[in-house]
Amino acid sequence: MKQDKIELHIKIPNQTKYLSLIGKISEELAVQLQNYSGDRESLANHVNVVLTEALVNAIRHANADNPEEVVEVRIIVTEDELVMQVFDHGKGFDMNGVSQSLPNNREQLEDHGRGLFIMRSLMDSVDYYPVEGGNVLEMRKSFN
Amino acid sequence: MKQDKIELHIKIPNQTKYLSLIGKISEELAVQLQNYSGDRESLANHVNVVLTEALVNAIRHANADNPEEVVEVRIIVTEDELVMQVFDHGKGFDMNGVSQSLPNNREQLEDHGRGLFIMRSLMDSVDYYPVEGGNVLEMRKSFN
Amino acid sequence: MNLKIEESNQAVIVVVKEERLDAHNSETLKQELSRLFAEGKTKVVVDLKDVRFIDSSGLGALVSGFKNASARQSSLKISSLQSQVKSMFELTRLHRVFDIYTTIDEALETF
Amino acid sequence: MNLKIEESNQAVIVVVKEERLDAHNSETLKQELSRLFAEGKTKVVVDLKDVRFIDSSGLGALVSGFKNASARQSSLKISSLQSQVKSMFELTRLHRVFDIYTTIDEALETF
Ligand SMILES: Nc1ncnc2c1ncn2[C@@H]1O[C@H](COP(=O)(O)OP(=O)(O)O)[C@@H](O)[C@H]1O
Ligand SMILES: Nc1ncnc2c1ncn2[C@@H]1O[C@H](COP(=O)(O)OP(=O)(O)O)[C@@H](O)[C@H]1O
Repeated sequence: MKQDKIELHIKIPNQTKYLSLIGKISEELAVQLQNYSGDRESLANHVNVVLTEALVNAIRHANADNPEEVVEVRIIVTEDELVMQVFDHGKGFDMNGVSQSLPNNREQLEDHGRGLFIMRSLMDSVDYYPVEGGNVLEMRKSFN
Repeated sequence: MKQDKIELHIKIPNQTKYLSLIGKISEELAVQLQNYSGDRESLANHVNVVLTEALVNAIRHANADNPEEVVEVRIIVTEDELVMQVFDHGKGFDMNGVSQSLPNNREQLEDHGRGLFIMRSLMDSVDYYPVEGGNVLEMRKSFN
Repeated sequence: MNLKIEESNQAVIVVVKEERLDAHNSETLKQELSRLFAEGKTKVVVDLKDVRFIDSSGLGALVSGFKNASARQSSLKISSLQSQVKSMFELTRLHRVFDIYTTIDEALETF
Repeated sequence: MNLKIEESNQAVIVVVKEERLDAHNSETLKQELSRLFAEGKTKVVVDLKDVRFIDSSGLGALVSGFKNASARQSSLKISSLQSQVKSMFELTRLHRVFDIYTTIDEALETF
């Protein structure tokens, strides 16, 4: 038998006002994941958070807040995992060069720099690689 | 300036258990439609209803309830209209041959045959035409 | 599908405990209604208080129950429509076919 | 962004009337906090009762307010975290940085 699979692809203008739409759509998907063994409400929140973080980075860092740019999100749900991809049209960056730790030191408590930490903490894997016309940030979460 | 546009494309297994997912996603999209001058809550419900009707026809009539088939939905939102397309892989049918009236006669009150009536009533236009590999049912609703 | 079935005097109350009554779950309601009338029940109320969304298949299950009832000199009444469900009855003119009440109790009083 | 600002004795209460505190609206909160401390307010409570969702930018706006307060010998307290918001504070260890209270009143009592 073929595996059940859901594929969602959405393109939005490069504007933060669309964050909540993507967040809510991803939550609807997550609460339906019957194969996920953990708490589906938390998973829904986590998916909403990590997609928001990835989208904001694409909108602000990669696409330089240009409102006429487009951001693309792809979500694939199979029987054993959830894959989320966010495409940007920027020059890319070296994700491994970004510190894995939190910017919470007493001397230098920073008001930014927690996005990748959050994505890495809540997902099983986070990758960033070039594709035609830009780059993709890819996050995976297994259901087992 | 380029027009703001949202494009959503989703593929689901040919199973009615995914109706509510598509319905909810379409409602999330509809409540965000800032250019719609009417009541957005009703529009959200209407979009949910007509997509459900179109999907059920694709799942049952066109794809003959085969759970391994795939149904595709595309939703495009521009500044002045909402376009929804449901793709099936069936042999197609003559939509103009389907009665425009309700099957509510006292002698023959039918328990089916209201789907196209509902789609035609709630949307500005409903078309059905062949595309490569199948057919598409296309519904449009203008925001003015 | 989640249905709560209660007996009250001579009547049977079928409460649909679902947010959606659509092509995915309406077949169960249709069969349950058919079973009740076949068993000889003559007074049935279907309560839709929890239903926020109905499609043509959901309406069809109710029409099927209504036809079943009529064929057996029995009656099917409907109660507690939320506004979006009510507009689907109106759109399809089925509000003229069914006896629709605001609450279960109002429906019961009219038998 | 929807903020409700109240004064109570010497303190200012900033109630965030949004379901989401994210990169789309957190800049307004950041600027409002900055304005309050620049005006000389020394006791500020940010209440998040209505906030169901927070991202790193929302947390960042609060960190910015906290730094602003510390630099001026003032203080910023936070109240009424919903569970998913609370877990974001914990994940980013910011629950050790901020003074967090269950209600606005509890936060006020500690000034
Ligand atoms: N898509 C991207 N394109 C370019 N640079 C990026 C991208 N995503 C992240 N970065 C870089 O990585 C840094 C860390 O990102 P993050 O942890 O999300 O924190 P923040 O965005 O708050 O600075 C950013 O400041 C930015 O320099
Ligand atoms: N995608 C489709 N492929 C083939 N036949 C279809 C399709 N959609 C509708 N039909 C035909 O049109 C008829 C009327 O459809 P509809 O008004 O939705 O009512 P119902 O589906 O309840 O019969 C169906 O019974 C079916 O024969």
